[in-house]
Amino acid sequence: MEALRTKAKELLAQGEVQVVIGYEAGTAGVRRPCFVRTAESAIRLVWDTNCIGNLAGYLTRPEIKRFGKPAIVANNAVLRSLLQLVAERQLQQDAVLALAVAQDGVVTELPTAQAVEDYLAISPGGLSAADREKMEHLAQLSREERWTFWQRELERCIKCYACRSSCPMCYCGHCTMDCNRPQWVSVPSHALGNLEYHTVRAMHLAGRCVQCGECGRACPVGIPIHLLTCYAEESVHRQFGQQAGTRAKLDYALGAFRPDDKESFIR
Amino acid sequence: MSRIGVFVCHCGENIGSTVDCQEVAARCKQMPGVVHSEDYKYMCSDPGQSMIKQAIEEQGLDGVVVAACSPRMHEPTFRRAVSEAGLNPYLCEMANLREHCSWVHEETDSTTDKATDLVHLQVEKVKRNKPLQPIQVPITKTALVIGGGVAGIQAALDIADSDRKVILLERSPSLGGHMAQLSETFPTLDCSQCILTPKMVEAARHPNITLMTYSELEHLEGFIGNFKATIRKRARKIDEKLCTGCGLCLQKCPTRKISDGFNEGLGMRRAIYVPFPQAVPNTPVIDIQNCSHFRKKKCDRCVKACPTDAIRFEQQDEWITVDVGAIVLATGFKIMRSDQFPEYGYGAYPDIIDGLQFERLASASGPTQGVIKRPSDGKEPETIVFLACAGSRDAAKGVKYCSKICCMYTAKHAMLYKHKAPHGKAYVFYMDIRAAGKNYDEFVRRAIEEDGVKYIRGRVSRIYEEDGKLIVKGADTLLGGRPVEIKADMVVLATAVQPNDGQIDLARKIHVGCDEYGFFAEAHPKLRPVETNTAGIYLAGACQSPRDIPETVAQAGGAAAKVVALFSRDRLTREPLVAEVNRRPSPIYSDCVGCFLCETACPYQAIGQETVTDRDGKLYKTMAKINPGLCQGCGTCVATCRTKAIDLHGYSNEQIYAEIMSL
Amino acid sequence: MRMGYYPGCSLLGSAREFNESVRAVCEAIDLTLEEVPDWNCCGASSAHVLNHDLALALPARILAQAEAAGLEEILAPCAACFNRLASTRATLAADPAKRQEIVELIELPYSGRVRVLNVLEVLERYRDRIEAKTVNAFRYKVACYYGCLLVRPPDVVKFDRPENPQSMDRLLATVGAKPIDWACKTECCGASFSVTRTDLVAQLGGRIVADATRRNAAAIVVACPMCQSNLDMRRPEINRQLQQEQRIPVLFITQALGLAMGIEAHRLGLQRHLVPVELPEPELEVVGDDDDEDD
Amino acid sequence: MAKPFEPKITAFVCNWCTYAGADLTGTSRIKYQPNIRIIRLPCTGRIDFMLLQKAFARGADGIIVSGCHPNDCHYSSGNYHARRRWMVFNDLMEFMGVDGRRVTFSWVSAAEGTKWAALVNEVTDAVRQLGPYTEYQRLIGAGVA
Repeated sequence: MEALRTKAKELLAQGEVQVVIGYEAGTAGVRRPCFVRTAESAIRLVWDTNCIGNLAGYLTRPEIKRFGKPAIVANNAVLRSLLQLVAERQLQQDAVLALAVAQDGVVTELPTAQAVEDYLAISPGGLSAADREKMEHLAQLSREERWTFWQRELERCIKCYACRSSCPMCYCGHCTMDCNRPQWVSVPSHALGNLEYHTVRAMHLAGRCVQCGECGRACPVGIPIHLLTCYAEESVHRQFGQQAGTRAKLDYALGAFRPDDKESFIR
Repeated sequence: MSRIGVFVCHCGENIGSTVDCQEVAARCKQMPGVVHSEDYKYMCSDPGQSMIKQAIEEQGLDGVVVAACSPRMHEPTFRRAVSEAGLNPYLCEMANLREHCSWVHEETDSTTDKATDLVHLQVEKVKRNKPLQPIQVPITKTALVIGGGVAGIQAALDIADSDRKVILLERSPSLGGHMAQLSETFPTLDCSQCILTPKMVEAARHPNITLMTYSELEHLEGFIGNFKATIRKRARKIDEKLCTGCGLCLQKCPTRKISDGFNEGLGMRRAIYVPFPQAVPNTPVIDIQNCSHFRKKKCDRCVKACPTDAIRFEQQDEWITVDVGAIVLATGFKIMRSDQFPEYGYGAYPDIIDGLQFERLASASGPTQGVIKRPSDGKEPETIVFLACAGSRDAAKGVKYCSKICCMYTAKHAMLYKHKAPHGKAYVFYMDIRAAGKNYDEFVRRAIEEDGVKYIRGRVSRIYEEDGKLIVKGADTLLGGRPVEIKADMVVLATAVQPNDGQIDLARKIHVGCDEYGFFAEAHPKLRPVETNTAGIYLAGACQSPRDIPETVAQAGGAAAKVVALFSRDRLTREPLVAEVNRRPSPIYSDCVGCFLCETACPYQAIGQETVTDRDGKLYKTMAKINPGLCQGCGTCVATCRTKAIDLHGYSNEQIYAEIMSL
Repeated sequence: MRMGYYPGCSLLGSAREFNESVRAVCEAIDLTLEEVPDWNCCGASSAHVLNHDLALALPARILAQAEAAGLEEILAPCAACFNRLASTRATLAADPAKRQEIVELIELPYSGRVRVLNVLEVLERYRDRIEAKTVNAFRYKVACYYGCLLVRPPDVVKFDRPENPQSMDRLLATVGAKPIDWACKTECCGASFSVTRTDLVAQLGGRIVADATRRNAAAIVVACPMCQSNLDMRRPEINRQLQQEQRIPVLFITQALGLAMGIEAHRLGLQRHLVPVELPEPELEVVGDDDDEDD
Repeated sequence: MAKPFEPKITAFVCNWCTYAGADLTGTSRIKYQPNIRIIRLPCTGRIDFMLLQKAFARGADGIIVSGCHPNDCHYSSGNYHARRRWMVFNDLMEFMGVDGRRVTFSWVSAAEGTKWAALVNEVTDAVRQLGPYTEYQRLIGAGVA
């Protein structure tokens, strides 16, 4: 933690970055995002094992961009989101200084996308064991059981869109949900509207989701919706090989094709 | 409130027999937005069309639905009728009551219900149609012909004769291509130089043709009518304007032992050379790999010999960018090197040669002045065996397709050999003789009957050397597959015709498709053989598939006609059914967030970038922009776009949504 | 490295030296051969004359046994066995109904997982080890004789080029030999007519031996016991046919490689040959030969 | 007695191949069941997965999505992109419990009139057997479509 603070103080003092996005101690041990803009307030930065939130979402917000060049305290998920955002041209290569903090607290400065790629190559990361176990359980169920499972879960959705705003890949100014001519997705948070919204979001994240699980954590009513986007991403990985958040060069599976893609259900 | 007219057609009794047209027309009157609805026996007839026009004028309709046959049949007819009545043609839609309803269902209520639903679907769609104007695209009236063989020369001359500018691009130092290497040409045995050289000179001298030899296309961008081509003009190390082509430098050059590509490795040339005596342009080229001035920095014999001081050692390659409106691909072919299958001994034994090398031996300007001699010891061969289908029509050996010209040039080779050495024995191993052109079969019969060439129907399994003779082991299938062994002095392999070197890279540079063998893919094998799927790029000659000279010249004329037709109009009009990225007022400028996931989805590379900068030039936003000239309206980008920023005219999101909701 | 091994009847009978040399060479390149348990005759050239199902069942049973023993690949040095096993595997893979029939016949599970390799394929795979172990280079001009079963039918056997195979030439060049280009690389030696029509074998074999001798090859190298016996055992008939004493020896590829790797002649079974294996002084080294050395 | 259940089938087809194939079914007068309603699109590449959602939301019991065979696409790669989209959407529907048996993806060329008729009949019979898609339609009752 100390190394992080000294690094942040040094960067802010030299003016290399104008803001350091990191975690600070919230109430009852919770870690919440904080935006350190002066060398003195770098003391607020903390780092421990439950700094797991994905801060990359803030990088595309205009309010944060206005501060100037940011440095970001980056766990694995943040680094993967960084690469995917660079690939989708939402971030310039050198617009962000990533401070990768490994489990043991060692801070490594990663100024360029290539550096991030190499760093990630040694410690890729992915779904947590608990989520993996849930996915396995769902896969065992029959179709009808999965339908009832998701209907009972999505019933609780109140369309607060917390999942959308917490997801770093949901940076679209005008989302499909905001379309009303035509009204692609029914607006009210009833069963149909919820099913359509979450199906659309999963499909829009297929091949782009870095599986950080932030949307699941952000959901106020505790629906495991991160399983949907993670499943869509794994479907793309299994069938086409691409993996979101591994390369800074765009390799969007649904934007490309191979003449010999194998499938067995088209007649 | 929209004012839509519905016109239900009986199509004689094709529709009327199973669909109650009056009922459908009556039901349509109740649909919201429909102000006029009637049915008629033949809507596509003159009275039918005038009914529509009359209704448009009288009722002030702003949308028309014709419920009749398939739109693939009469959509243009009804859209023209509608536009003659002053309504934008893209506000007229057709409901397919014939192929998709009356012809395929029994005469029941559900069929009439289905017919009503189909009309209702189009009514909902028409309400969301927008008036569209055809896209106007300017055209640069200059053509670029890539390839200086007979195909390229013919295409260039035909286009230039229609008073259009042409740039004729050729990779090697001279025009002529493979035809210049031939001795005589079938079926008339007239010498290829005599019929080609005049055309080469005419192309070089034509006021409308700019000749660029020893140059290659580096990069191409743009679209039909508005291509921008970057051409790399390789340095000849000689100033073309000063050089008179006297040839003194050629005699003085000390480096003599370089294998001559034009003579297919049978002759030698010098470091400074002209490919063949009748080369056009007649300016020599310095081969910097072998010229000792460039290798050891000491020899300037040619500089001293040159009367007009035209040698420029320090000359560098130039990159020239030209604007062109259309491109004709005439890059020709190459003969397959057959060392891939050692069983024929090509490469192991010097006296086993391929078709082009035999042409050089038979050619008067060739290394042996037209006398057929064995490359190994220069003796005149008494027995020559010709192998047809050496690599063609056999997936294991080389390629699956038939190379079309080998049967004819093999018969010609055998005939030329018998004319030059009447006592010599010529054998031809063949599978089937394909001589389908004009006077072709008579030519082959002449070779067999008058010149005594012995044709053996069977394939050769292996050739090996024994006591100085080449033993050709084959089978004669007409005599019950009896094994045949011929002791030959020389063997000529008619190997496969393949796309020229670098053709696949060129295809990638200009985004033209290739087939599995690397030949350019034509737009439609039967109906559009000289066009490609990329608008504005045309094909001529063997680059599209193996082809002989008569067909090549005919196809070159065809490609030229397409270019001249394109250039006959000032502006190019295209169906306005193209995609468009929406625009919003500032500060958003567009729903597009510039992720460009759609860019790779477009098969026509029609999606480019548009940037918005604030007053002092700082980049504010980058957005996608679709080039209406290139977009063909497939809509893949529309479905790929997450923010629904792109929409397709004619099949917009609103229209499709309305259709679904009308069911 | 562990690999299945199917010697077949001839390698335990008339071609014992082929078996000994294969085992010796494999031991030298530390490739352990594990014989297929309770293997049976592969039906060679006689089975498919009698009954088609028998011709499939015999090899299928061998493959099934190999499968049961958990082997992935089996080496079948004899060209006839290799051909039978390979074509059976291909036929059963293409025709599930027939496979079911055969499985019922042999009463053993058969999935077709086990791959069949001939001796050249295996040796080619370990060429670098053979090169490393070469002690006295096999400096002779050799005529590589492939016969017809090793490379045909091409789409089933899928090994080398059927008309002009090069794999044995490459192997021998690795140990310093100079393979010559000659007429009868893949000509038939008369195969199983050896007993019924010995005159045919004398004629066909004679052509092969004569051509190799005329191009002054020091030895004919083969990879099939049938060819070896026709060119070696039937040499008296060949000599009578050619009215000339032909002394050119007929070696197995594994014997030639064995000699190059310094394995003594006795362990390679050279003493079992009918035409005595007397290789002349390796003349390539002494005189500056006109055709250049293979690097 | 209530009318026997007749499934409502919606079809999204590409203009150059399957629509033309359906035309050929018509010109060859091959009969098939009238439950289907065809929506024409320029290419399968244009078919957004949300169209299928809206079709179900509009009470369709079965959906057919069909276009040109791979390598036949008039726009050269529209169907390839569509295939990848369907592969992922098919997977996701299965994961979310949407009844995949009611959605049929196929390639029908402009020359396969008989295949189109057979496909429509087969799908209509299959969906008739599955009965109305009450699971999904119950949601419509709950929400304003």
